[in-house]
Amino acid sequence: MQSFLSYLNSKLTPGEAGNFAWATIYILLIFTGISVAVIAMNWLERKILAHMQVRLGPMRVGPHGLLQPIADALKLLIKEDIMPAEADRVVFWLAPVIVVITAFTVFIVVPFGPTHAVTDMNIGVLFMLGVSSLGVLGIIMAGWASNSHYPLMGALRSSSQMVSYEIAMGLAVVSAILMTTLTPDGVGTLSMIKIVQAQDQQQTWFLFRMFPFGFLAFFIFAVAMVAETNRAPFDLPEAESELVAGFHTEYSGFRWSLFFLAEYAAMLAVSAIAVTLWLGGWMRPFPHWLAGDGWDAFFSFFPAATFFLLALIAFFGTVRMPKHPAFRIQKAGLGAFALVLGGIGIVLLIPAVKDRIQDIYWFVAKVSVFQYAYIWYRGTFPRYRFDQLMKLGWKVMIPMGVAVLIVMAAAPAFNFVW
Amino acid sequence: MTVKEITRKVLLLDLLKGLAVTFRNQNPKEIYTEQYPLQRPRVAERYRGAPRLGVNPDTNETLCISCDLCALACPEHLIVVTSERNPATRRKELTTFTYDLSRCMFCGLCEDACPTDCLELTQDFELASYSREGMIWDRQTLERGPQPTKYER
Amino acid sequence: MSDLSKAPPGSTAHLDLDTPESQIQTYLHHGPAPPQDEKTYLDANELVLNMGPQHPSTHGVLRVILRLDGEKVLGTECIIGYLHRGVEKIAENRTYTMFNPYVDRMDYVAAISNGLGYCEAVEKLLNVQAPPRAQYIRVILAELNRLASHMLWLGTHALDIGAITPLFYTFRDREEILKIFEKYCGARLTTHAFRIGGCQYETYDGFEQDVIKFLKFVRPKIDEYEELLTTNRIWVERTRGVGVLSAADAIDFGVTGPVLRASGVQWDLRKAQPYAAYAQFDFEVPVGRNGDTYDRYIVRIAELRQSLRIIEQAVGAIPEGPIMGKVPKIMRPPVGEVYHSIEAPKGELGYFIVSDGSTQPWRVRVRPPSFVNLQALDKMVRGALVADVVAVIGTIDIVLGEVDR
Amino acid sequence: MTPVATPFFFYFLAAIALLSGLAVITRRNPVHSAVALIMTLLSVAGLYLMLYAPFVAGVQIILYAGGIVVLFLFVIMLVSLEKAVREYQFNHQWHVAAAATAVLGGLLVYVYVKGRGIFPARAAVMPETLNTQQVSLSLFQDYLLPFEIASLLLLVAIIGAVVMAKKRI
Amino acid sequence: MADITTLHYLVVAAGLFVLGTIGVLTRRNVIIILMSIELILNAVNLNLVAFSRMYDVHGQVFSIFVITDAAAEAAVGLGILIAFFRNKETTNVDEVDLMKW
Amino acid sequence: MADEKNDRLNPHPEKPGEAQRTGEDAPTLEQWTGATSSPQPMPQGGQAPATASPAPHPGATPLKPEEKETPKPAAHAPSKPAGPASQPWEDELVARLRARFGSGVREAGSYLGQNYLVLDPSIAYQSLALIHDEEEFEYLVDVTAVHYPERESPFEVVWILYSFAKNQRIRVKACYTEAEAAPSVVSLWATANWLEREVFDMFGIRFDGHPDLRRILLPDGWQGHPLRKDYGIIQQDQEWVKINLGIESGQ
Repeated sequence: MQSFLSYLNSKLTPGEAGNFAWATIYILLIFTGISVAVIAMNWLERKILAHMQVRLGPMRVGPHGLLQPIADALKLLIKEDIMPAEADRVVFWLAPVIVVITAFTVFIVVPFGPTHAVTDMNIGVLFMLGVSSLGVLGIIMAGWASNSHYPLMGALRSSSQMVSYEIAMGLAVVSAILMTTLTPDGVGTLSMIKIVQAQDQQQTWFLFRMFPFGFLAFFIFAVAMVAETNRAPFDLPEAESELVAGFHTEYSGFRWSLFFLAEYAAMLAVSAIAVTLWLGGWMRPFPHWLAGDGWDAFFSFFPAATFFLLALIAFFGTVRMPKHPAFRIQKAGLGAFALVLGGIGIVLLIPAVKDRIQDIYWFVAKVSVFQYAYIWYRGTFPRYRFDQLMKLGWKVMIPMGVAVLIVMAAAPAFNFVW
Repeated sequence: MTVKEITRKVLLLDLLKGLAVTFRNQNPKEIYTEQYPLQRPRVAERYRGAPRLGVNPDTNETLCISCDLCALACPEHLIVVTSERNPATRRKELTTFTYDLSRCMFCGLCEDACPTDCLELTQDFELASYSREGMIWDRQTLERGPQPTKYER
Repeated sequence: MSDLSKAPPGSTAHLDLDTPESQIQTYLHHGPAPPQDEKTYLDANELVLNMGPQHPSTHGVLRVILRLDGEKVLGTECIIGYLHRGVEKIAENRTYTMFNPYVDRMDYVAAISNGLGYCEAVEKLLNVQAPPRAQYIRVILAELNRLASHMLWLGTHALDIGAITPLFYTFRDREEILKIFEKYCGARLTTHAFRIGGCQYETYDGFEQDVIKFLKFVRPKIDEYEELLTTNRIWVERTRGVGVLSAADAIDFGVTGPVLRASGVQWDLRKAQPYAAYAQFDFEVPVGRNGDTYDRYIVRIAELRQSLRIIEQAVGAIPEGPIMGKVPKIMRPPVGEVYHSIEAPKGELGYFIVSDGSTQPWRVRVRPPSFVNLQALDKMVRGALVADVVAVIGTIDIVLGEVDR
Repeated sequence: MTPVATPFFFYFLAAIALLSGLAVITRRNPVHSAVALIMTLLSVAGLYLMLYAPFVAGVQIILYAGGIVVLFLFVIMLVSLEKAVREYQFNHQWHVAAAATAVLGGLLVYVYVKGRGIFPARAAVMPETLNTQQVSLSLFQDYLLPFEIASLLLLVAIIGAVVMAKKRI
Repeated sequence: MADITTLHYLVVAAGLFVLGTIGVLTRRNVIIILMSIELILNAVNLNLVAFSRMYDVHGQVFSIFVITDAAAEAAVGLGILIAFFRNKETTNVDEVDLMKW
Repeated sequence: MADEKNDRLNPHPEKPGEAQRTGEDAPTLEQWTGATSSPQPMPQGGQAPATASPAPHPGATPLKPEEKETPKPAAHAPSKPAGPASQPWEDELVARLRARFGSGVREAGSYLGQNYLVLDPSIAYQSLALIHDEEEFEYLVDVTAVHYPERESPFEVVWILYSFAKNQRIRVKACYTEAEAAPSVVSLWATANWLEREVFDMFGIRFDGHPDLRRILLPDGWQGHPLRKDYGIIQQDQEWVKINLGIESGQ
């Protein structure tokens, strides 16, 4: 109990403080948080995509299909576990496990706030890049173990794609890390928390630092992260119109759901890296430009306002529902959901909660923007062809990354920084 | 390559244009989906759906004169009409009329052929059945419409 | 890549379970041989990929056996016939009138065009002609159907290339066309709208207004498709230079319709040998330059606009009069044979009908555009990548109901 | 940072490293060997972390597990394995191997017996927090020339690999 | 349990080294031989890092060089393997008895 | 089944109007199985009984349906409906072909404005090559066949050709016996490949020189050629059911 309370007052992450109890709690929180986020993403993706495509999306399970992801998860869990007869059993079993473990391990160093991370590693960014690059192993293994042509081709595509874009990604990340040396003391860092603190000290987001080079690095990362997570328009490894389902063609039920989970967790993870490196992590927008108590108070109402907005949308949803007796239950459910959202909003107005939730709120909000962009891309863009993808990676992204890196490295040496 | 093209390429305007289209279409007013069992589609007046044998509403007698033209017109030969001659009136009277809906392609040729407008394809489009036998409609079904078992909560 | 085709028989890695060994052998020996100068990266490892008949983007039940080197296509072999229903045999056992609904089932996304072709062929055989009003109605409906077919093509083609959203937009707009069909003749897909000698159905009240409303509705929508795709660099990269078919090759392979026109041959049966009332309308025949997938896309989009033009002209000028010509109820065309073809959305759709003077045709041959166009697939994808195969299958615009009949 | 080098973790990681190392050389299927190799590499990375060398651990994960093993798996997929798996897996050099094992084992025993005398149990403990900075300073100050040579070596290796793997250039 | 000393790490490294040596000497599959070499290099690295813990950071720097070389070696080795496999259709090292083919 | 069919065949003409509409000769529906197809006298290709009705050019005539009506058969007249006659087709192309092959060009006619040539089977390939190479008929629309079981050479292969330059369509026909093989025109038009395969599949006509003559629509193990007039669907179906399901077919 003592350690619990002492931690709350310390300005350290549980890992640094060596507080295992809190670290465990954080890990559990993050694990459940990510799982819930994946479930929410699932619903949101279907809904947003549907609305972009002038459809309604899931409507039947729960009001506006709110319970659809849970129903799907249940279905996947109780589905018969099928393993192809000619598959390599061990590797087939291991592949989704590896993918999921790597996808979740990354979140150990993600800083949701100055103290809200499991631990602050000295090599935080390196760790994230390294562990997330292990996910490709699982994909290759899945493709190979299925002993089928489509998964094998998906795995081959996936491996070369991910290895190629990792380079561009690494170059962009190094550019951002170089910007951390622009602080007065001139010492750079790889630690995720210290990177955000460096942005705080430099009174800007790295996105706007040394414009447009900071932005270019961010752009390269933003493209590479879509490619790394195998999402449209770079979803060649699972291109359903060519390779049926790519590396997870032969997977079904629970194993498939692990791939699904890992894909969305990886999307969240790379978005978290991007937010940390370029978008100021947990910092609220314009913390220095719009500084002052008044602005602080203004921005501190955002979390509650967001939930009130969501509640309002849900409420309008109930109003817009067709007047038909069959919609009664749905209407009630949606109304209840609106009430719950409003309740959360009210809770977020309590000063103690309001202050503590700020960091996490802004971080999550920024990550959500990326998630929306992911869905948006998927709804809009056609798929690249394999050689074009490689060309883009090697002939555009990597040279651009190198150029940005050179500028970033050379400009401070000549004291030419803006 | 003109300056305009270069700007378009560098600033990704072509991609942004597409993104704008999908963003615009998120407006809930654009949604086209019908929630079918709850929102009934309105089929057209001329819709060719389930067949029906018309009866005289006053006398409840069939309008069918068992001329067999529908059976002749049907490309799938799925209509079977039997009749017997009433010795009293010396007219043919319909005994059975079988319509195999599972083979029907709703071309409407039987409807066209019917001289008394007795056989017609109605606007009823829900033809699912729990068995193959349920797709073979007899005279009773054709006159009264299908009477499916209702499974309700 | 592991050479799974050499796996022992009985393993799932084997080419395909339902292919007789002989067929694979025949294919491997007699099938298209790889060009000599294209040596493989790993000589010993040629991958035989069996695409379809159950595959998301073979548009039905087409089966393509691909010989691959990595992702590069060395040769293809189409296995078709999974949807073969023997339409031509059925025709020999039906009267001329009774066969009419069956033609709708061939190219089921362009049923009206099929029916139009068949009716006109039989009319020619009977030496009658439909009255002008019927001709105009036919033109309007056929052009609407061309719009519907092209829209369906655009949606599925974009889906093949990875853009999922255009599919829903095109289906939404196609739905409006189908609603007009439904109101006109009571069916949406396999319409059976025309009869030999004219039209069975008089236009319903508000037909013209519906069509004009639709024209107004659809114009901005076509612009929207173009905004999504035409200049999108991914789309352009995916389609430009893919599946190139030169004009000479196109003629040699007998491809017709937009595929031929994209190769630069300005040939449209509506202009070259006008049928129905097409001679009275002013429209252009768009042609492409390079004969690649992008040009085919552009040509079809342009055709959408030209169809709108035709409909606009036709709907304002539907003449009064009967809709049914005087044809006998029991049709016995004189002994003889006739070939009549129309410009279906997919290309030249021809009917070769031989009459022996009885009520049933002696022989009906359908010249399906999809079947002939599909033959050029091998030519178009050789040396391309797997992703291009999907794009090219999409761009040929096949309907397996018509390929297999 | 408080010490995380609890003996349990050490033995755990060491056992995984050795057992999967054994699996690497005994598995019939190269893919299984590669999977075992990943396990070895990751546990060795864990050992590096316990030795307060996080940067090396990170490099180990990124380069070894994320790069080299992927390359291995890629090549395994390129070459046909059916025949290789069915063949006899070991050659006839058991005696050489036995000799080598004996010599090395002897060395091991000798080191273990002499061990405590030769090596101090715990010598100068480095400051842990700035490990990455130290490594980088050392790399770019003391070892700048070797670093450049290593980069050149990598370039040559890339070119060589491309030349050999491609049939014609 | 006693404190973990450098010696413990050396024993693990020696074990890995022995396993690698046995693998190189006895296996016939080129891929596995290359993997065994990686094992040996890992053993060396472990030693280097363990010693660097006692003295200076130079050991770690050196181990990074070793990792670089391992990457180069794997790339070249696998390149040779592909060239070999293309000609002989085998990955058996016993068949590599020609300098030129 | 048979009673039913007879019943269908004899609609009872209750009302006089009815009788007139259906006429006496209702469709002979027993033909729909194909197996029991009654042989019908089939005149040689295109030689229709001559009648007075002239053959108008479709497309060229104005759209006047009433005038363009074919003479309808009288209600009770059993005679065949009269059709337009086939007319001789004189053209430079025909002249050149005749000059080259003489009597090998058996007939050059025009029926309903559609030109056709009937060739001697022996010169079919040379003529087609000539038409392709020198007459600019570079587009092979279709290759198909018609089966006339009564004829001496029962398989009439039809090549439908089109010339972009002349905007002209011609049909070239040649008759073959069961034993003879038609010439393959794949070397002239690439499109003939699948079309000839389909003809082979459906009629069993072999094509000499075809690179890959296999079945195309039907599976490789299929028995018979379905578009022949003597092909029995019912028998085939019963056999299939017996072999594959082990029961008697219900057909």
